[in-house]
Formats: sequence, C-alpha cells, structure tokens
Amino acid sequence: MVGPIYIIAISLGTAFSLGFFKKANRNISFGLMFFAMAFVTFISGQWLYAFLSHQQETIQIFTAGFKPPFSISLQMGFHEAVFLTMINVLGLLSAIYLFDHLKEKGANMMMVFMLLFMGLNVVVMTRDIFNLFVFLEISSITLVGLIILEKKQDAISSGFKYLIASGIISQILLIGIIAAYYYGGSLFINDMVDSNLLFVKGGSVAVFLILIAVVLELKPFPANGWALDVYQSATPGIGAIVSGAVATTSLFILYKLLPIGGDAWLLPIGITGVISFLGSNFLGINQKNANRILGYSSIGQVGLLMIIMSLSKDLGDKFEFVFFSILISHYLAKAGLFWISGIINKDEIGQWNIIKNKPGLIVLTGVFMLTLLGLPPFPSFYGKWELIMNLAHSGNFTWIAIILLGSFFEAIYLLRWFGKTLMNNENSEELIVKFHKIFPAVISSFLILMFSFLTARWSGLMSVKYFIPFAIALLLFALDFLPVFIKNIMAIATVSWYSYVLIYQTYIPENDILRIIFGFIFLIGAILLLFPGFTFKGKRRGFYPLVILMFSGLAGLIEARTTFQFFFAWEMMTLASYLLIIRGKNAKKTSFSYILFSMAGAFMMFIGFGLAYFETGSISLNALADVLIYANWVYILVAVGFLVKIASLGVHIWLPDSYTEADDDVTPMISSILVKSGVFGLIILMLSMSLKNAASSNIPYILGWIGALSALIGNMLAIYQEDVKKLVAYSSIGIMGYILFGLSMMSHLGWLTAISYSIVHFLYKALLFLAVAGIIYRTKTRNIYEMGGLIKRMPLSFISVLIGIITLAGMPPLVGFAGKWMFYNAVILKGWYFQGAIVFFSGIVAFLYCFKLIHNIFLGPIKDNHRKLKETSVWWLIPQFVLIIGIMIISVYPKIILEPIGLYLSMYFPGEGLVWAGTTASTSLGYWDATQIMMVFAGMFGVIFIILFLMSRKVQVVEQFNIVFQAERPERPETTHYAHNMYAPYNKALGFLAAPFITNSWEFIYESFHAIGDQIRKFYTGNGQTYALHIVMYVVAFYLFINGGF
Amino acid sequence: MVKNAFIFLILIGVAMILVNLFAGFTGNVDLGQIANHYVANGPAEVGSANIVTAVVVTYRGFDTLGEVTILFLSAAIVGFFLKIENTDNTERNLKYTSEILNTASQVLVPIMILFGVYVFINGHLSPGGGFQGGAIIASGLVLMFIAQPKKEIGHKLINIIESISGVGFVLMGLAGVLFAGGFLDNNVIGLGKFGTLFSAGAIPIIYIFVGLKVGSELTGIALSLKENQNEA
Amino acid sequence: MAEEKNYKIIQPDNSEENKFLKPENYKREVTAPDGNTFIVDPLNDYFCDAKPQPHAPNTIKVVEKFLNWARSQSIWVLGFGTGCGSIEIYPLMTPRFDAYRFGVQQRPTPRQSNLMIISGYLSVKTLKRAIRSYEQMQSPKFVMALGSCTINGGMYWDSYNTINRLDHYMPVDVYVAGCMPRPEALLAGFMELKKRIREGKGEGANQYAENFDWYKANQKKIIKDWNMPDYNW
Amino acid sequence: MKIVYVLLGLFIIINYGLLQAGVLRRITARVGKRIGVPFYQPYIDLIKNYAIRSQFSHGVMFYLGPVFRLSGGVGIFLFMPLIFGNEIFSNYSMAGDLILIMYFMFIGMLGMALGAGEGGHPYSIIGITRGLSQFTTVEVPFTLAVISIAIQYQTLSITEIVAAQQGGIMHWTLMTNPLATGAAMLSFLGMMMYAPFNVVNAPQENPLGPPTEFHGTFLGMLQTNRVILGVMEAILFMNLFFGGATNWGILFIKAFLIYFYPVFVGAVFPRYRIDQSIRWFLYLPTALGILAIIFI
Amino acid sequence: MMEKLNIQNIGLTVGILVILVGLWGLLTQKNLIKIVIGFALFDTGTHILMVSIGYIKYRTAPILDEAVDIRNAAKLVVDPIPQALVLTAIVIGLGITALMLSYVLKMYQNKKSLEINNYKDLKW
Repeated sequence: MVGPIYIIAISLGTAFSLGFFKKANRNISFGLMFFAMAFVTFISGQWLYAFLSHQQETIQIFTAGFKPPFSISLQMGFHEAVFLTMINVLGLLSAIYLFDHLKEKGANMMMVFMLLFMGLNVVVMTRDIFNLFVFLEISSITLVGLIILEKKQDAISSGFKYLIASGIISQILLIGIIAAYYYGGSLFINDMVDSNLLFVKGGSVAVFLILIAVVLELKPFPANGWALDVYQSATPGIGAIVSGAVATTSLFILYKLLPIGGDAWLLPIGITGVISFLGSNFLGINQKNANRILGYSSIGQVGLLMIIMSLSKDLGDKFEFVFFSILISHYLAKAGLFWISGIINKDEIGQWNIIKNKPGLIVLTGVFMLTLLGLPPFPSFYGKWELIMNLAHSGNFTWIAIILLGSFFEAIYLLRWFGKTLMNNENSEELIVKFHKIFPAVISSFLILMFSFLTARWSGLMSVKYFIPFAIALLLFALDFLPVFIKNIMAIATVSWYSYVLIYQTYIPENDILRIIFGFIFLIGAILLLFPGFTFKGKRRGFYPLVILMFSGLAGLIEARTTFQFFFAWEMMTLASYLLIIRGKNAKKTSFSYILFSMAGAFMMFIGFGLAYFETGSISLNALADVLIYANWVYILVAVGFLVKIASLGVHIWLPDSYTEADDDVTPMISSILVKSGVFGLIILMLSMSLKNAASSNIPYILGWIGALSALIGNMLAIYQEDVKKLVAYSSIGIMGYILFGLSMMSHLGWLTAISYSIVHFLYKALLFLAVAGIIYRTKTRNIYEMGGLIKRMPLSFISVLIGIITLAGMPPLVGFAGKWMFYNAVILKGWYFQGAIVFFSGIVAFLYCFKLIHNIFLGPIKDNHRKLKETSVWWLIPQFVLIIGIMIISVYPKIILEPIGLYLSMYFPGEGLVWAGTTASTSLGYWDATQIMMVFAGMFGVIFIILFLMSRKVQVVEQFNIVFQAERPERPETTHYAHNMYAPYNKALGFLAAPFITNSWEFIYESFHAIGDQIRKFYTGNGQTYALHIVMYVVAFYLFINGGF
Repeated sequence: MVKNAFIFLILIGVAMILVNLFAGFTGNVDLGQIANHYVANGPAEVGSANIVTAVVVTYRGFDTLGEVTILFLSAAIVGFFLKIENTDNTERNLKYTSEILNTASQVLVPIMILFGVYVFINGHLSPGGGFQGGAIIASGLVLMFIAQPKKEIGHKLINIIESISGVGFVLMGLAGVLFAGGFLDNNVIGLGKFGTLFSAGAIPIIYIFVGLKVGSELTGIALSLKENQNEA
Repeated sequence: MAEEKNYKIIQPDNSEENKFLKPENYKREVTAPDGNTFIVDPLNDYFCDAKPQPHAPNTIKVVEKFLNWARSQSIWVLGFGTGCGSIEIYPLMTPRFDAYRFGVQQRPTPRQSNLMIISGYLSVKTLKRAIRSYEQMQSPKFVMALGSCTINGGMYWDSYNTINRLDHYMPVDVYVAGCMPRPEALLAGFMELKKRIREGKGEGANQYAENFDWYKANQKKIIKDWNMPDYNW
Repeated sequence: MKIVYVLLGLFIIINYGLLQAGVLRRITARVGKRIGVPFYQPYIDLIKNYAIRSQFSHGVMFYLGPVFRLSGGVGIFLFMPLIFGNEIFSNYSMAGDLILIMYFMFIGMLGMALGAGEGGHPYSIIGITRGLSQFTTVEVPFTLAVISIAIQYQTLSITEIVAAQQGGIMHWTLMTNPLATGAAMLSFLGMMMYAPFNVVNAPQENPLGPPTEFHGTFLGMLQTNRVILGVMEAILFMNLFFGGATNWGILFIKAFLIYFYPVFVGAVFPRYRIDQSIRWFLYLPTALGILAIIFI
Repeated sequence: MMEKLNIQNIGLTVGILVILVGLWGLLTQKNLIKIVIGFALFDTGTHILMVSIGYIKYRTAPILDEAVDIRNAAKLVVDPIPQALVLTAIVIGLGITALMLSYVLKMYQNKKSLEINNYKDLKW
C-alpha cells in the first residue's frame, strides 16, 4: 500500500514543479495536476478500502523519524480514510468541473487548487495542533486565491472579507495554541487530550480559544456573513469545494479537537449547532440567490452535524452511522447542487426554469434536493431516522424538535426552489451543457444512489424486498424512451403482480380483513386508474417510475409492521405523489404547499414514533398499544400526520389546488386512493392506541369535532367552486371529514361506517374524477360553466356521474345510503348529537354541489363548440364501468362488505354492531334492508315508468332552445345556462362559512416568517468590518456563555 | 460614536479573555519536557548547533514545509491576481528616485544579497536560517526596485528558482522517507561534525532551498506589487 | 377574465331571406376543443321546427265527452296581456268576480296553459310573440280574443302596424266584443268557451295544424322580419 | 297480496290528498273572501293534464325526471306505516326505518332537478337552486328533532315510535317532547313550501320555478306526487309527533289538521327572500332543535 | 509587585495591548489600508505573546556555541519551540498580509476607493 505521506509529497512536488510549465501548454499542466490528484485519490481510496474490509489497523506516521510529541505525526485511521476519500474525490470531480477555468488561468491557479486539497488532507491527518494551524492557513489562503477565479468585483470584496475573518480566526487559534503549549507543554493532540489543561485556569481559556476558533471555522450562524458572501460571489465550483470539502474538513477538526475540551464542551457545541441550524435555515427562506441559498443550507447542515456530534454520547454506537450518512449525503448533494448552479449560471432561483426542457438536469436537481431533505430512499433518511430514534430513546425531545424544525425550514426553501425550476419558461434562452460540467454531478448522483443502497443495508432496517419497487422504478426510468402505451402496460402488469402477491397470496390466506380492504383500494384501484394512461400520447417522461413508487409506497404502508417501515413507506408515497402532482402544468405553487404540509405532518408523526420508542423501546407498530404515559402526545402527533393527508380542517388548504392542478389521471389516484393512506394510518393508530388507552379518550372527541367541521366546511366550499376538479376536490375534504368523524366515534358502528365508507368513497370518488377527467379530456376546459348539455354527447359519462352523485349524496337505494344509515345509528348510540347534526347538515349541503356538478356539465343548453363532441375515450370509460358495477353489486347486496368488516371489528368492539337476519341489518335503534329497498324501488320505478310510457308514447323530441322564454327566444347558449355563480343566494346567506379564514391565517404565518427573516438578515450588512466585529462578539459571547462571566 | 463605544466594550471583553488566559502565567523557570528533549538530544539527533533550526527544519520540518508552501501560495496568488492585464496603458507614471538612494543601492544590494546567502548557509550554526536569509535577499532586491523603478526583472527566472527549490525541498523530505527515519528526516547524508559548516545532515541543503525559495517568493510578491505601481 | 371567443361570425349574403336576420342569428364558424371547426346555424340548430300534427279525439265517445268536460272545468289561462284589455283580466281573479269558481286559473307558462287571451289590439311586433306563445301551448288549446280590435282592427283598423283580424293568424274560439269588454263580459265569454269545449268544438289546435300552411302564409305576409322557425315547439 | 293492500292504500291516500287539496283551496279562498274553486277541482285538473294530447320531450332525463319524482313520493308512501296496529297498511316499512324515509325525499328532489335541468329553462334551474338551498337548512331543525325523539324513544323505527305514543294525548311526543315538536313543525313549514317559504316557485317573479317546462302527463305525474308527498309528510309528522293513527278516520283528521297548519300560515304571511329563509331556519327552529336535544 | 515586572510579564502585557490596539484598528477604521495595518498589529501582538511565553529568566538563546555548555545546555537556554513557532507564524502572517494588500490594491483599482463602506455589494 502507498503510504499516506505520499499524498503530501506528490501533491507538493507536483505543485512546485508546475512552475516549470507556466509558459508551456496548459493541457500538460492540467494533465499533470489531474494525474497527481487522481493518484492521491487512489491512495486514500485504497486506505479506505483496507479499513472497510477490516484488514487494517489505524497507523501513525512519524515525520523526521522521531516519535511524537517530539515531531509532527500523522494518523491514518478509518475516520481519516473516509474524510480523505471524500475530500479527494470531490477534488477530482471539482478539477473536472473547473477544467476550463483552471485552464484559462494557467498553472498558478492549478497549483493553488491542488494545494487546497493537499492542505485539507494534512489537516485531516495531522496530530499536531500547530501543524494543523499551518495547513489550515494553507487551505484558507488557497481558498482566497480560488475565490478570484473569476475576477468579479463582488468576488474580490468578498475575498477580502474572508481574509479578514479567517485572519482573525487563525490569530485566535494561534493564541490558543501557544497558551495551550504553555499550560500543557505539548502540541501533540493526544497529549493535550490527556493533559490537565482544563484544570488550570488559563488552560481552560486556551482550550476555549482553540475550540472557538474551530467553531468559527465552521461558520456558525450569526458570525458567518463573510462565508455567505463567498458562497454567493465565488464561482459555484468553488462553492462546491467550500461546502463539500472545507466544511467537511472543519467538521473533522472539531471532531478531532473536541476531546481536548472534554464533555463540558458537548453542550455548547450542540447549542452552536442549534443556532446555526435554525438560524441559517430560517434566513434561507428569504433568499433568492441560488448560491447564497446553498450557502445557508450548507451552514445549516453543518449546524446539524455539530448537533449530532454533541449528542454522540446519546447516539452510542449509532453515532458513526448517523453522522456519516448525513454528512456524506450533504457533501454529495450540496456539491452537486453547486455544480448544477454553475451550469445554469443564473443568480436568481426564479430563473432556474431554464432547465425546464432538460429532464436530466431536473432529475439531478431533484435527487440532490431530496437527498438534502432526507427523504427516502436517499441515505440521509436512514441517518435521520436513527438520529431521531436514538435521541428519542434517550429522551432528548428538545433536540428532536429543534432538528425537525430546522429541517422543515430547510424544506421550505429547497422545495420552493425545486418548484421554481419546474416553472414554465417563457424565456427561450438555450442552455448549453458542457460534458465536463455535468459529468461530476452525474457521478455524484450515482454515488448517492450507491450510498443509498449501502446505508439501507447498513442500517439493518430494510430487507431486500423493499428495493424491488425501486428497482422497477429505475427500470422504468431507464426505459423512459418507450412510448406511453408500452410503459402503461408494464406499469399495470407490475401493479397487478404486486397485488396478486400481496392480496391473493398473503392477506387472503391470512384473512386479514383490514389489509385486504386497503390492499384492494390501493392496488386494484391503482390498476383501474392506470387505464386512462392509454389516452396519453408521447412519452410522459418520468410519470411511470413515480406512479410505481407511489403505489409501492402505499403497498408498503399496509405491509409495514414496524414504525420504520411505516414511516419509510409514508415518506416515499408522499414524495412520489408530490412529484406526480408537480408534473401538472400549473401545479408548482400548490404542490409546494402540499409537500410542506405533508412534511410538517410527517415530522410530527416522526416525533410521535420517537416518543413511542422512548417509552416502549420497540419500533414495532403493535408496540404503540403499550404506550401509556405519553399516550396523548404520541396519539396527537401521529394523528396530525394523518390528518394532513386526509386534509382535515385547518390543514386542508393544500388539497383543492393540488387536486386541481395535477394531471387529469393523477387526480383520481390521489383523491380516491392516496388520501386513504391517511385513513389507513388513523385506523392503525386508533386500533393500537385508542382502544386500550383510557388516557387518550379525549382525543377522539376532538378528532370528531375536527371531522365534523371538515365535513361542513369542505362541502360548503365545494358548492361555490367554478372549477370542476376543485369542486370534487373540496367535496373530498368533506367526505374525509366524515370518515374521520366515523373513526373517531370509537364504536363498532362508527368504524363500520368509516371503513365501509372508505371503500365506497374510493368507488364513487374515482368514478366521479374519472368521469370528470374524461370530460375534461374532450372539452379541454375545467370551468364548469363552460360546459353544459353534454348529456346528449356523452351519455355514458352522464351515467357515471349520476351514479357517482347518488352514491355521494347517500340516497337510497344505492350504497351511499348505507353509510348515512349506519352513521345515524352510530351517532345516536354514541351520543354525539351536535357533531352528528353538523355532519348531517353538511351531507345535505353536498346535494348542492352534486346537483351543480351534474347540471352544469350535462344539463342545460349545449355550448356551440361542444356540439360535435364525441363520447370520451374508452380508456376512461372502462374503469368507470368497472366501478359502477362495483357500486351496484354492493348496493344490492351490501352484506358482502359489511358483514366481514363487522366480524373483523367484533374483535375490537365486541357485542355491538349490525345484526343480520337475511338481508336485513339491524341495530338496537333501527333496521334496514338494502336488498328489499332496491327491489321495491326498482319495481315502483318500473311501474311508474311503464305508466308514463303508455300515456305518452309519442312525444316530439325538441332542441335546446325550444323553451318558453317570456314569448321571446334565447340567442346564445351561454346566456341561457344558469351556471356561473350558481349558488349566489346561498353565498349571501351562509357565505361567511366559506370565507378563507384558514388560508389567510396560514398565509399570514408564512408572510410573518418572511418578514421576520427579512428583518433578522439585515445584520448581514455586507461590511467586512461588521463581520469581523460579529466574530469578536461571538467569541466574547461564547466565552460569557461558557464561563458565565469573565 | 455609539458604535465605537460598543466596540470598546467588546474589546474590554477580549482583554478580559486574554487576561484570564494568562491568569495562570508565572513565567517559565525550566524547560518543558519536549524542549528539554530538544536541547538535550538535539545535537546528537540532528547535529545542528542552533536548536531552533533543528526544531524548525527537522523536528517540526513539516511545519516549515507548510510555511514555505504558504509563501509560495501567496506569491502565486498575488502574482496571478495582480497580473497586468490592460495593455493599452503600458506607460506607467513613476516618480524618480533620489540620486543618493540610487547610488547607495548599487553598493548595498550586492552586499545584502551576499549577507542573505551567508545567513541561510549558516542557519544551523548561528542565528538565522533560510527564512531570514531569504528575507534579506529579498530586501536587497526590493531596495533595487525602489531605487530603479523602471528596471524590469522577469518573473520567469524567479519562477524557476522557486520551483527548483520547492521540488528540491520535497525531494529531500522524500529522501528522508527512503533513506532515514521518516519524512524530512535530515539524517540522510550523515550528520557530520557538530558545529561545523558541513554538519547537521540535510539541514544546510534544505535551508539553501528554503532561502532561495523565500527570497524568490518575496521578490516575486514585491515585483508584482511594484508592477502595479502607478503614481500618476 | 376576458373570455376567449371560440367562434367566428360568417357574414350572410344579401339575399332577401337574410335581410332581417339579427347578428345573433348569423351562422358561426365554431372551433371545437379538439381544434376542428364546424358551422353552427343558430336558426336551424337551436330549434326544432317540426310541423304540428293534428291529434284525433279519443275514439270512445263517452271518454271524450268526459275529458272535454274536464277540460272545460279546468281552464288554465296564460297571462299574456297585449292591449288595453289586459287590465280587465286581473279583476277576474279578485273576490268580486272570482273566476276560480268556474275552474279558471292563471298559469304563468304556456306549457301548462290551455287558454290564451288576446286582450286587445295586437301590433305586428307583438303578434310574433303571440304566435310563439300560442305554438308553445300544448294541444288542446283555445284562444279567446277581447275587444273590437281583434275582430276588425277597431280604432286601429288602418294602422300600419296593427293586425285587423286575429283569426287570420290563429284559430280563435271566442270573441268577446266591446271596447273594452268588462270582466262580466269576459265571464260570459268563459261560459261560452266552456260550452264550446263541452260540445267538442274546441279543436282550434287541430285546425291550426291542419291549415298550418295557410296560417303560416298569413303570418309571414304581415310579419316582414320573419326570423324564427316555422313552428315554435 | 301485500301489493294489493299497498295499492289500496295508495288509492286511498291519493283520493284523500286530492280532496284535502280541494278543501284547503276553498278554505284559502275564504280567507281571501272568495268562494274559490270547487272542492273537486284537483281531480279535474289532474284528469285534464293527463288528457293533454300533444307532448314533447327535451331528452331522456326530462322524460325520466317525473318518474323519479313520483318514485320519491310513492317510495315514502311505501316505506311508511300508515295505520298503527294494522299489518295490512304498514306497507313495506319493514325494509327501512325513519332514516330511509328522510333520505327517500331526496330521490324526488333529484329527479325533479334532473328533469328540470334538462328542460334547459333558466328559471327552472333558478328554482332548483333555491329549493335545494332552502332545503339544506330546512332539514337542520328537523334532523335535530328526529335525533331528539330517537334519543327519547331509543328507536328509529316509526312503528315503535308510534307504539310508544299510544295511550292518550299525554303520551304524544307533542306533550312529552314539545321542543322537538316545535322545531320539527317549524321546519315542516319549509318542507311544504307554502308562503313564506315558497320563493322556490314564486309564480310572480319566477314562473313556477322547476316545473316550468313540464306539461301534460309529466305535469300530471308531478301533481300526483305533490298530492302524495304532502299527505305523506303530514302522516310522517303525525306518526312522529302526534301519536300516529289507529284507524283511517283518525289518520284523515290528524293529517288534515297538520296539513292545514302550513297552508294557514302561508295564507297569512308574505314571502321571504331565499337568503332570508335560509337563515331563518338556522335561528329559531335550530335553536329549538338544540334545546330539544339538551333537555330531552 | 516588582516580581511581576519581569520581562515575560512585560512582554505579555505589551502583546495583549498590541493585540487590542490592532483589533481596535481593525474594527473601527474605515480605510482599507488602516484595517490591514490593524490586522498586522494584531498579528504582531500574537507574536510578542509567543516569544514572551518561551522566555526563561536569565537564560540565553538556544544556540549551542561557545557560550553554552553543550552538556548543561538544558539549564542555560530558553525554550526553542516558541521561537520555531513564531518563525512559522511570522511567515504565515506575512503571506496573509501580502494577500490582503494585493486585494486592497485590486479593490482600489476597481473602485478608486479605500472606504470599506463602499464594498457592500453583497449582503443579507
């Protein structure tokens, strides 16, 4: 093996000898440099490999042949090897990336570039503190040199600020070192750790100075204006180095020197991390400059890593896993983002939509951003999970809250940014992507994927089974060039196979009713809803991998047996659905609010799971039932996550626009299937927690009220909508509130209502959305008042909508009535009269929009441009009629679903429920016989129809304007169709209920965040001197904090 | 004004920290363990009469390598940074220097360079060494620049000296790995007789490299700054 | 939000029949959502202009008699005030005259009305509306005309824009003479009408259908700007 | 056999309803100092409408709308027990309880709405939207009252509710639960759509509302439904609040009195605007309903 | 009192004062050159501190020439390590100062101003 000392020798030697080539061909210089760096990378990689395969012990390298502390020694161990490899790989990629810059500036710059990495390498390896200081200086000087790769005025002044700041920091370090030498008598770090520096009064101050200097090198939040300016002004390739290599190295310094300070320093480091993490992520929300945002994000992430470091005791043997998974994710992703930023070369994130037509770049950007956010399947997800769970295990909930809050802030700006990259691009500017610029980012994303797999394996939480969906998604992604028809068939085949395996082979033999039901909804529903995909032309890039991911996420939910699996599936599903929604043309803004609410909810859930783990020490889902002390907290926190998904009142504002703006066949998927994940979650949660815990008995009561009010407000809002998809979307809020209400009743009948209604809602909401989407497919408009009279052109769609709304409204004889009937019984038996009355009222309000839906689309005069419309495509109709058949079957014979569910529920709520006698179901209150009602109704209807037919066989069929019109006649269909603002009087009477209080208050919160952030960030005055003052103040304040006085 | 008062308060804080830092300071009465080792074993292990040189070049030779690198980098960056790019304004306005300075420099510059060379060659015996010598050489050259502002010296020569000495330094270090105890071990060619010019192993060689390198680098920096001079 | 126009008006040629077309009735070239274009002709496409068919009475005499009795006892009047006579109709419903006693009730829509009262002089412009309303009533339907104006033009006999004889344009069952006839006279007219209906003579609708071309020719002769379908369903 | 009894009951109800309508119209005329139509006028109108010779249709739903509408009315009849203790006239009430009847009303409304909608007349739709809007809040006090009596009697079966009220006037819900009765009777005003809540088909401003385009047989069916529905709603209230009926005589008397009440109110009061009536039901009647639940 | 007034303490005091003066200049002066001078003072103060720490009373430089007995050297010379360190530190300081000056020069060439408040293009 090649000794580590050659890293230095080769780098330095090459750098010095580059001077010979100053005037020579620059390609030669570059080649030389590149070769040297590649060799250095090879050395470090070789060591890393050796350590990973456990062939190697940590070794010490002595310079000058003397043992430390008499000479400077280097250390090569596993951690060093990891860091060195990270740094050198980044160096290599950066060299490729900066190829044209370096070539243009010549050998001088190449030397500087090389020596930067050499310096960082030594800093990582050295065990002598003064040596560390020297090489730290090398890296900062080289960085100052690299900042001016592009001689912009901004870059120069920011380089000066950087010089001042790093000069002050290094002086502080130097004073600390010399004093530590005085008090400790050694410069060898191992000696310093062992010595009694801390017990001498001045010694502890010396340690303080050393460590504060290291902390300042990490650019902690308020004292980091200089660093941000560097991030912003330097060419993004340098930003990648600063955030990837320099920050990583600084972290390692902290890691190396922290033992000198002892345990007393862990907390201050943690608090510094917290301030950095929260502060810079919070201020990041307000930023518009891409590189500066990345800077803020880097600082935030470093803060997070500092927190992790300070909590190393609590994390125990998971510390390394957590630390490295988050660090490496950040390192790869952030460098990648900087590189992409360099390719795009636009300051404002608003201009990033220039990549709109470059799917490759979008995918890369997405991968990097999602990696930063710690969403599955990216490595930081596992890191975060272990972090939170282990913190929870030791009861550090303040830390958990802080970490998740900061992550949330970060999510806000990263996701907003991601949304902006997908904005429509009017600017026809063409983006030229050079190979050497994109290459490092591609490599980096490959590394991320590889590392994802490795972390997943290392985490020990994932079995291979979970990678199948990813494999399929990747396969579909690779086959993205195929036409949509083939891909659709593949997707349907995949889901069919999956549902065969899950439902037929697993759940049905196990007779697991709940999972059969939701497996049916999630997977069979998926098959049905994939059919309309055949109507799409072209390639539909990126659609199918996401669909597969979403459905496998849903399948993962029902498969999950541990909270980890559940959370993983939940996040994956959320992510995939977010990406599906964002594909919609105008869905950027709304998908942003969707993902924000979802993430906030998921974080709550995360804390909840953590709390449960804290108490029970088990991550099994069943263990939730054993939570006793914190039952209320766990319950609320986890429930909030689900409430977001089912868009309960207060957190519903994401839903309408998301549904509306998503693709037409995505909308049924999310509205009828995806939201059921929340229902499923609530069922799981309530089964394990509410039933056994008397302590959490009040929460269902609150949930019940939330459900009732959601039902009311959702339906109220639906009736005023002019956008047909929005109308159905708001009705979803209402129905979900209804289901929530049913669940929170915590009684047999309530649950029977809710679960059976989940199935029914799936059937009719998919039916309605499919019908509506099929109509939109033909009419190309979503405005409901622009339709009308379509019954003559699309009779089959009309039948679908009619069946759909009859079921929705709960009219007998269709199965919707079953829900209403059971609901009444449940409410009266439970004693929730007023909530029940509200839900009932909202059920009647639902008539209004049901009628609006069917009237404005199908009835009234047909519009001129729709006179020649054809019935919608058969691909839209096939699933509709399958669903209609389903509705009809359970309408005639509801026993087939109600009885098994009832049996299942009897396990949890024994002694209540429906009593079946033949086809009659009865409770202690009432009775109901769907089959008989259906027969009576059909007979009666038939007789009356025959009577009418006999009496008026001969009728003249007339045209649309053969109406009485006060002896005049209408001129245009638009003037005769009473459709726009249909319920104006209702609005006048009860419109106050539909006022956007909640939307406004959320917006107010969002705006306030912005305003506060805008004020706070004013202290970054841009004046280098002020930044210097910040540093000095930071030192003094920190000193005061640690010592509590002078 | 308020701001200055505030800064004053902060500085009082800094002062308090520094005072605390040296609160336990009593002044050394004896050498520490490591220093003791250097002084006691330095002559035998390194062979240099000047213990500081022994520390600088051998015991902590790695630092010195870094130090040289820093200077090298500074020179490179300054050189790159201050490269004259606009060719349309080649004629720079420089003030004339005085006759006295001009004449004196002709006498002094060679002496200074010679003295510099002396300092770094004797670095292991007497106070001084590569850095000091290099600095003296550079001072001589700076004096020359001041005296004769219009005189042009090519960067090329400086670069070559710099590179040769730098590579030489690294090679000496590597020689230590190959033939002696470790990187930068000076014991590659024998220690020689203690206290003579040709003693202390590789130290004089390294110091020559360092001296040349420092001299050329400092000169390079000064040259770059000079080329930007425009007193119009 | 300004609506995007998805149609283009086609200017009609200057032929005689297009002379009185209103701009709303011009043909339009409409763009369908899928991008195809087609022509919409408002007059033909919006309206059904099937000719009315005569409806034979019930073949069983007794039943027909009974139904006629019922029709006579339940006369639903379309509130259609044309001339000065409309003011005389309203008192009919007040306690003083109380036409309800005779099964006479008002109905706001021609679809459900059986009787149309032309209450006075009829300008050509109003005639058009009257015809439309009459045609929108369902068979069997009756017309009662008030005042001399409907009989011979009355004081407007030489007016340039008033018709002289109503029964040239629609079959009239009962004329009530007078200028204006008082409500009592109207009641008498109702009695007369009921008698006619019971006798099976109230077949104005069939008469209209059988002589449809004649009526239409008369109507078109006097209504110069004929821009509606031939029969208003 | 059941079907024969059911048809017999239906026949009785229709005839009774027609007579009652005629009588009530005469009474209303008396209030206005008129003599009014003959008491058999509804029969004649109905016969005349069924005897209209020419008809036209706007489309399938226009044709089916009246069928739906009448199905709604007949359905309520079918699922309502008429005479307490008489198995013959309990119809198909074994198929469903009170909730079924409440929701069956919607079928008719939907049919009307669809038919009128396809008719394409703007006034029809205006009427429909008004009707639906008003109906949402009309149902609120009624729902509360239903919940209240369901709590009171611990059943939703109409037969059992009637059974619980047997044994004299003091056992009627009217006496045992006056608040619920009050709320329900106020919402009954809205259900019957007489003034002041008849803005749905306000004849002067919005000619007839929903059925504007209907005529002939269609109109006849709607009228038939109106007759059945009116009586059946009265019978529903009778069963729920006024002790039910043990024979046809009592049923006729009670139904007449209950039906008379909204007609009387309608004869006296002017008409509310639609938003006013929507709100009105949320004030006093709803308050009564809430009190009914609280003080049960 | 007089015991405290030895060379080491004087050195330390001077060093601290120079550091503070340097910082004061760095933080309050608006002229870029003066800021650089402030920094250089700060730097120098640190060096003074370092050297004072290595000093031992009544001893001589760690050069083993005629003046110092080689066998008894450990009792006669001052600590060589701070001296070695300060050498390195000085050079580093020099490098940084040179860089600063060249930056100042470049900034001046671009904007013709030495006022630090004029270089606030990047902020927030």
